[in-house]
Amino acid sequence: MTAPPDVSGTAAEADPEASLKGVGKKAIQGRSLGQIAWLRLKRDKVAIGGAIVIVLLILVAIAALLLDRVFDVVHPNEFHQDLIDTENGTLAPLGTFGGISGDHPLGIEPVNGRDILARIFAGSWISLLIASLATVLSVVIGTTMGIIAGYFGGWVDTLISRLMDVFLAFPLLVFAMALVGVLPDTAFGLSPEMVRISLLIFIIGFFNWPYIGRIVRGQTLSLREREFVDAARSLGARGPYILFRELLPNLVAPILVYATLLIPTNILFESALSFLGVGINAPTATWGGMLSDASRFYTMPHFMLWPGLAIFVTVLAFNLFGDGLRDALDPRAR
Amino acid sequence: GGGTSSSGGSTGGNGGTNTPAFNAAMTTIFNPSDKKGGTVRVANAGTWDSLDPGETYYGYSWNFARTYARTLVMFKPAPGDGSSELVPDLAESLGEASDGGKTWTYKIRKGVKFEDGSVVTSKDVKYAVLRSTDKETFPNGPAYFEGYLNLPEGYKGPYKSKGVDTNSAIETPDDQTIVFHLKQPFGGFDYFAMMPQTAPVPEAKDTGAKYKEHVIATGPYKFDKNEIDKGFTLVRNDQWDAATDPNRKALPDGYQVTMNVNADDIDNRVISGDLDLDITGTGVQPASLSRVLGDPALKAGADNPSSARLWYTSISPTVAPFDNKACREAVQYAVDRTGYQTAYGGTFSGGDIATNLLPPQIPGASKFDLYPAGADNKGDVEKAKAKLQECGQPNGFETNIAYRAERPKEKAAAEALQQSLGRVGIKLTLKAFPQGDYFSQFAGNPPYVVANKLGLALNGWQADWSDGFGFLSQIVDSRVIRETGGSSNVSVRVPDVDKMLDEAIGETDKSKRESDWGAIDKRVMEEAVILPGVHAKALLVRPKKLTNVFVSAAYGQYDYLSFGVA
Amino acid sequence: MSTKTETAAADRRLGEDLLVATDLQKHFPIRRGLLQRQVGAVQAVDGLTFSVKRGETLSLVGESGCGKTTTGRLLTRLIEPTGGKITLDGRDITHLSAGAMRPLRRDIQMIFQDPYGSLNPRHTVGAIIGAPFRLQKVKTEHGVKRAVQELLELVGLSPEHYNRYPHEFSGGQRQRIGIARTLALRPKVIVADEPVSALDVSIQAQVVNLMEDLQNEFDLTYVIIAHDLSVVRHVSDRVAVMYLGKIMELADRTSLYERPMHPYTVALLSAVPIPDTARRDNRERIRLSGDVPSPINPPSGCRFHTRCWKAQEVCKTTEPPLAELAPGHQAACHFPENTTKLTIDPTGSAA
Amino acid sequence: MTQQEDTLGGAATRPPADNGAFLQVRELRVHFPTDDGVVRSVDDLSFSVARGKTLGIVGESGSGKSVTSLSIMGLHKKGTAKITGEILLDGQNLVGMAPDRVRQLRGKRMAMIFQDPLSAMHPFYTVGSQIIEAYRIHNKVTKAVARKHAIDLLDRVGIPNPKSRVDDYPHQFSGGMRQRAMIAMALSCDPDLLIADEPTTALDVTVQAQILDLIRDLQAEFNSAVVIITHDLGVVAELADDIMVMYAGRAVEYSSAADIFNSPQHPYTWGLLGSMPRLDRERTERLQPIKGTPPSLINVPEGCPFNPRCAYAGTNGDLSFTVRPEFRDVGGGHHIACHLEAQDRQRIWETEIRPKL
Amino acid sequence: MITYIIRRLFAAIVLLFVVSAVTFAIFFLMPKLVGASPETLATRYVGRAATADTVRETAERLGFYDPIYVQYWDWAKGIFVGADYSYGTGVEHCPAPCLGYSFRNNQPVFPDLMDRLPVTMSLAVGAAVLWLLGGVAVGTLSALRKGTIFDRAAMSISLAGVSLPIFFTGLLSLSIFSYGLGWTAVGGSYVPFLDNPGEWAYNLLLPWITLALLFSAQYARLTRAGMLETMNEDFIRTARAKGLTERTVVVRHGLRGALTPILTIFGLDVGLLLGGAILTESAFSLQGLGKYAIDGITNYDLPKVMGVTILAAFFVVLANLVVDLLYAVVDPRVRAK
Ligand SMILES: Nc1ncnc2c1ncn2[C@@H]1O[C@H](COP(=O)(O)OP(=O)(O)OP(=O)(O)O)[C@@H](O)[C@H]1O
Ligand SMILES: Nc1ncnc2c1ncn2[C@@H]1O[C@H](COP(=O)(O)OP(=O)(O)OP(=O)(O)O)[C@@H](O)[C@H]1O
Ligand SMILES: [Mg+2]
Ligand SMILES: [Mg+2]
Ligand code: NI
Repeated sequence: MTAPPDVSGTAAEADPEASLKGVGKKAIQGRSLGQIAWLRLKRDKVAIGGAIVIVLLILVAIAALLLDRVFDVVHPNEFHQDLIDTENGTLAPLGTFGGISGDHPLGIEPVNGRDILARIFAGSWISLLIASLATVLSVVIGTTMGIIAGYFGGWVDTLISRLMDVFLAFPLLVFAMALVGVLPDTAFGLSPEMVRISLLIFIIGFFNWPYIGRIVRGQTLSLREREFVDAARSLGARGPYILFRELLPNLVAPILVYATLLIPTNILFESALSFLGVGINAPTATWGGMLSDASRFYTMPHFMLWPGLAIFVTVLAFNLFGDGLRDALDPRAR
Repeated sequence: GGGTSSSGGSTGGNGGTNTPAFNAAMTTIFNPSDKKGGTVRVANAGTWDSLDPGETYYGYSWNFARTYARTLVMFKPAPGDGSSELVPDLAESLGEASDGGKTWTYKIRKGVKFEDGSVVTSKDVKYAVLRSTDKETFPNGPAYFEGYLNLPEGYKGPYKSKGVDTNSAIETPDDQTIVFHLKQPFGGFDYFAMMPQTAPVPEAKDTGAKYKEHVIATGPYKFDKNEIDKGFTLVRNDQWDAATDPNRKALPDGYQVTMNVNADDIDNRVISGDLDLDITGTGVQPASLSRVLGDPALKAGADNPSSARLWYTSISPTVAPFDNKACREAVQYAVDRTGYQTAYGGTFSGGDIATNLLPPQIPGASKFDLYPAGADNKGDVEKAKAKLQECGQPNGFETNIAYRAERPKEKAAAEALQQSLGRVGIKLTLKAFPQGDYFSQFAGNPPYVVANKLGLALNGWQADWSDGFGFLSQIVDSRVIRETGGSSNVSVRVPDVDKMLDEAIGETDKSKRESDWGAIDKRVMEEAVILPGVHAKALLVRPKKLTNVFVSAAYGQYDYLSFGVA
Repeated sequence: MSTKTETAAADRRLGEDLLVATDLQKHFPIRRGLLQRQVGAVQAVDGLTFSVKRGETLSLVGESGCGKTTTGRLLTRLIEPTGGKITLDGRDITHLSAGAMRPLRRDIQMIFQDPYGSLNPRHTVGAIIGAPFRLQKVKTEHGVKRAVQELLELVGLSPEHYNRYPHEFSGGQRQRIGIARTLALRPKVIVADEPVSALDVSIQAQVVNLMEDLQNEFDLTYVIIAHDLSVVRHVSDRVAVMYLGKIMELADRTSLYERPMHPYTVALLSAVPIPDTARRDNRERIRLSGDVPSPINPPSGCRFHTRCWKAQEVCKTTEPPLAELAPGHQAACHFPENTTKLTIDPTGSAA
Repeated sequence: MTQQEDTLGGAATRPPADNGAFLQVRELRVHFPTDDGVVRSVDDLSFSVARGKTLGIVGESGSGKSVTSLSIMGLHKKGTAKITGEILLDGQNLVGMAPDRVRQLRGKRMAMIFQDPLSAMHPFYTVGSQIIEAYRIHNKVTKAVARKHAIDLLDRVGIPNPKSRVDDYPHQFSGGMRQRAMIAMALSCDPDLLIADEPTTALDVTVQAQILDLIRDLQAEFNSAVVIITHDLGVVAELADDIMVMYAGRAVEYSSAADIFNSPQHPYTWGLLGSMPRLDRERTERLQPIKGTPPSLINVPEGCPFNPRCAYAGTNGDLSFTVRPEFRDVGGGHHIACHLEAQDRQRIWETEIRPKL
Repeated sequence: MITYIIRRLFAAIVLLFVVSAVTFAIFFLMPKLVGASPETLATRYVGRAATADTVRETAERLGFYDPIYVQYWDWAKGIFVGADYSYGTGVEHCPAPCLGYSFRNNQPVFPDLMDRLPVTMSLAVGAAVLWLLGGVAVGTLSALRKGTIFDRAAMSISLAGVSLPIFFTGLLSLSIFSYGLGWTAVGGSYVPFLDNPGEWAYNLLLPWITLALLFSAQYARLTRAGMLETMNEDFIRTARAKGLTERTVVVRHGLRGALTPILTIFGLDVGLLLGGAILTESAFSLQGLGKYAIDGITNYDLPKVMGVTILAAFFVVLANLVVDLLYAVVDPRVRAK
């Protein structure tokens, strides 16, 4: 669905010499890239805000996994049908704003009265896991393929480019539905749930790589003309060294930008699959699954509001942090 | 019009009412009128299985097909229970049985014509029935005729078995008379004659699988534009003669039908009056449910009929520990019936809590409850635990429950079962399967069920007509179970029941037969292989701009034949 | 034969050819069409023959696009020659595979034109200069870091710069980093592609001096590519003037600057702006008209004839060979200047 | 040579300024506030150029040459630069003038040629359309008229076959032709002031010579004031009437071209002259670079900015390290900013520097 | 240029072959993994009351007993030579390019696709124009006001658009704007452009906006990044030096330069959308290719699925080609190569 941005790492920046003369004299002692990035990041309040939210989200996800699965104190699947309007048959939560109460701060789901907060909480880890791992998968495959296509050119490029076309043109939903319908429950000693999660990660990640592949390829095409590549070759560097040690670090910025855009896409993809009945198995909560459930009750917007908000906050945090990180990692940016 | 005299419960001079009230069109005609003209606007969230009367099997389709196709007999277009009565349509009278119920004879009315002006003869009816037995060409239709007619061995319909003498099955001694010969006596043959498969098809105009693109009409309407899977319009058939048809008023000038419309969208449009009818008649979507029921004005514009459908859960005795009856009974006791009901949409949209198989409108059905669930219907946890003890699983056990991925209600029901059975330690894992392969590969495939421990499977069944045979024969007869998959009976493998079924079918005495159905119901429930859920009801939004609106109990939805446009 | 004069390297082992190019060619194909048929070629380098002696500095000069960089990349085998032969220290390296070439890369190294582009902006100086050690698996006595820091000192940078990034350095410092990297492997030959043209005059002088010092210290052989004739005069022992992929003139420094034979060389020398206002108005200049023709479709005969003020019919039809017109002085021209005696003084210099 | 007379009677300590000159820059300061501190790119710079005259500005990279020219043109990005002082163009002060009014002057009264003609021209538009665009902003004429004008201009700057080349894209031109097209664009509205920022740095010597000739000829024809910026002393020697040498955002020496080459007075100028190999001199064994690197413009050294690199910094006690030398006239319109005594300068130049050049 | 196009089209055919073959394989080989036999596959298409005989015959008719490559070949043959289909009382010839007949309702697939294409096209193109204009405008403004409240707000709000699934926003906006306020057309209304352009646009307005919302965030971000870079280019300085107004500088010089990479992605997105905007069409009841695809998938109607797949792949390829050609139009430097 989404598109490969041809984002070059260097956005606005002053004359590179400016930094040269500015920093050159003052900071004599060496700083690693990590240190520099960290120094810059620290100054970027917005990015730090994003990072804090991400860390919080991860903590929440871990907490959710522990509290729900190990200690069983969250009850995301527990019904509260006594709080549902069965009398009139509307099956809507009793009370205002979707049944908000002390026990259920974000209200409850219609029909079964499950606590929305508990479900958002319990669903956080799966949603984040799928979104991030699928993104990582796309990025890894896309980067590898793109960099190889861009660097070697010729028939390798043609082959990979057309392969990207195949993947782009491929009816992903057909594949998803066909695959999910027939896959065994347990494989490689994983629980059915983990099998399903891995499957979704695989499908979502595996089919999104061409976007990132295209960007990386484009950037590589221009990067490989840079003289430092020749320099490495003249020192006797082999292909993999050039690809992954010389070129890859220079591709981080566009990849980051795209990866942060890919995260919401992937969360929504999971939700679309849920909507079509091939998502994570019920009753396990995921944000995408909640959205897809909520779409049947769009007359009760509170149901959608909270998972939507959770996704939005995640997306925003990742994007803000990604932008900041990109700027920080760019040694030339200032 | 002759056949519209209303049966009991009607009010008002014309046998109808104009006052909007909840369920106002259940037993009376709402907004009665004889005004002609206008177009009825219809939408379908999905598509027809087929518009060809020879191969359609959807209830709404049978209801609607009466506008363009005339069958030998039909359900009477009358409000409420009156609609269960069969009346002659193309035939002059109901079927005459002879040979102990093995031979059935009908006389075709004189003067009935196809839309092209040619006269309808008994040969056209015979041809129609015979072609419908070609299940390769017409896969979707019911298969009663090939099952019951005394067709020659290996007969494959008129296309493949050209020139084969079929008089052993159907005879047409003259243009008016048609005689059906059955392999075994069958008392309810008039129900067969009611099916759209008996709507005449002129052999010369038959185009096989393509006939659905242009069905040759005998009813008051014929196809104008027909785009398969997108929509069609019906216009008046000028060859239809009201004099030959006591049942139809044919008030509107036509019907305009759109398919593949978003279901929520249909609700919104019906509520706003932009659209007259959601033709599937299965009730509003959850989003509109709360809207309609929450707003007294909207609620007054709604009806809540029940249909002869049971939503239930099969309990597979082939999957351990359900091979132990006590374990099955534990499930019966443990289940929270209101939870199940709510999952399906509550009292209005889901239905009434079922404690037995047969829906109440089926003659012979009587409500009984072998596994009392307490006053609040929340289940008898103590009893269930005791049963678990009895079956040797005092701490409960784990099993799987199958449902159709595309059906949110089944998902909700599975979740509800998971909750309520969890109370006694029965842990359910939910398994969603694509509905297209649900019976053929998964829940209806016995080896798969065993291999994957699908102890429970959500299921639903609606009678083809309100009759114990129509309801029970496909879901409790162990002989319909196909080991290769694809049968609708998943869990009932009781030799007693098979025997009782055979006896009931052969029983000619109607009341005896009806009480037999009730006995079978009880016998199956004793085995605890089916966990009844709800007897379905649907919340329908009454068409705002139509007249003569009433619910036909036979179809469990509005009668699509009698509408007029206000 | 060598007219080596004032340069101090008396102790250098001169004389034997270290790097020899024979009829070297590089045509970049231009492909079009369904099957990517080749429809033409950029004749970037078209038949270069020259040799570089151990310890000397040979410069290649010429206008932009005449094939200097391509030659440099051919010599270091970064690209595959279309034709001709290259030998390094007697060994034919013309078509060696990347793998076979790898060990030889220790002997021949390249300094790149662009001090900004030739250093990976995401690597620290330490990583950049350390790369040759790792890539060639060179054993170092005190570890790579020490070796790198020694190199940094050698080229006049502070060892503390080890962990810093190229963007923190000035152009001159960057070029030093590049030089340090090439020195890591102690090569015999360094091909330097415009090593100072991106630098400021004051920095340029620093780098030039550094290169000279290193040559003395490590007995290096240089092939220097440049277009600044003043710098070339300063650094080289012999100079080759290129035009459109061919050598027009090849001579030792003094002879070339004092007695240029090819009209193109004459024009080049006369076009150099002289920082002396006194000469402004009385300088005799040769102004070439027009631009350099396209190397896709070079002119027939003598490639310079389209811009040459001495061109005659024969120049359009016959290509003049590169012939030794004076001892150690080769030129490819039908009507060379200065063959017998110095007639004009293109630089206006009194010397 | 032009302003000398005018400034003679004026404040001797004030930098060369000519009240009648077309462009006058007075005490220009351009500072960029950045994260690391304020970059003083240009500090207290004054000069002027009259019509028909050429001023050459030299100095090494980062000395503030381009910043100066961009300030005159008003091309600094909004909000990035703090500009103070006065820039008088034909008497109007450009500093603080409404941006839109400056815009109207750009292109028409003052124009600029940039260093790299390939990146300075829009790659997606034809050369012709870019010239036409420039012309039509300031002249209400039809496209056809403007096109004719563009072809004329291309012809004037020596593009062969201008009628067809006018529809070429920049990348289809060779480097020299691009620079000529740039010049044609700059000249499209007959500007009174032409600023050329390193117009030939990207070009070959033979082409450079052509371009320098062209600028000279056109200046004579249009009688415009020209500022040429470069770090190649050879180029200014060919073109300029006066030369200003900049170091670290300040002028360190300002004089007629001849004086700069024949009797330079500032150690930095000496360094520049000494570090370049010259074809017109005997080849020297070693070049004499200025030691060290240019200073950070954020932490400009105390005293004379050149002191860390200057061989004579200590000769006047610690004056060089504490007191910023004044930019003053040392006679004959020759301005320098140096603490060295006149006779010391003379002596050093005569005995130490000149012989080595 | 022509030969280039021909070469690309040739590659496209190979691509279509690969995509269709893989789809075909998935369709048949996946069920095999869980032990489906030809009969089980055929059971999908025989209705509720089929006998074993019927199942076998159906499997026979649909060719399920043949090896998969034979089945694929039979299907692929239809594209070039057409196919015959026996409908019982006769045989119909489906002329090339024949993408087969639906397993469910026996309708030839190709005319159906052509019938639905205009709907999807209207949807995709209209939405694309909207999101391009919106995204580019917001992105440009953000870039010009980098770091301001506007910039941050615009970027954040646009992300909200990405965070909500279209099946939700579609329904919600319908219920608010169409049924609630009556401003926009109700779902399922579509009038061909040629019949009544005004109605066409009015009916599609809401789907366009909803779909555009989903995409514009990305374009806003891309435009912003591109503009930030382009506005630093030397040629922008040149444009200013000419005395151009800021507007002209931004629009004619800045945007023009920044748009090229956006164009690539845009072409791709539109290409993908043309293959079916599945969720949008479902939400708004539009009878387009996406809905068709979903029907095909949920009904295991292989020929439909194959048809849409091929068509979608075709559009992706076409979009790629068009983008590459457009590049040459937009960027004269590319033309030279
Ligand atoms: N990879 C390539 N493919 C096609 N043509 C090329 C390639 N590399 C160089 N050329 C062409 O070969 C010719 C010579 O290029 P080269 O870079 O060697 O020139 P140069 O003398 O180094 O010029 P400059 O002084 O600008 O660096 C040029 O016309 C150039 O366009
Ligand atoms: N926008 C800016 N922000 C911060 N510093 C700047 C900016 N523009 C220029 N500078 C700094 O001002 C100083 C002068 O730059 P300027 O471009 O004028 O140098 P120059 O003399 O033209 O050099 P060159 O010969 O390399 O073109 C440099 O140190 C530069 O880094
Ligand atoms: Mg070069
Ligand atoms: Mg500059
Ligand atoms: Ni003067």
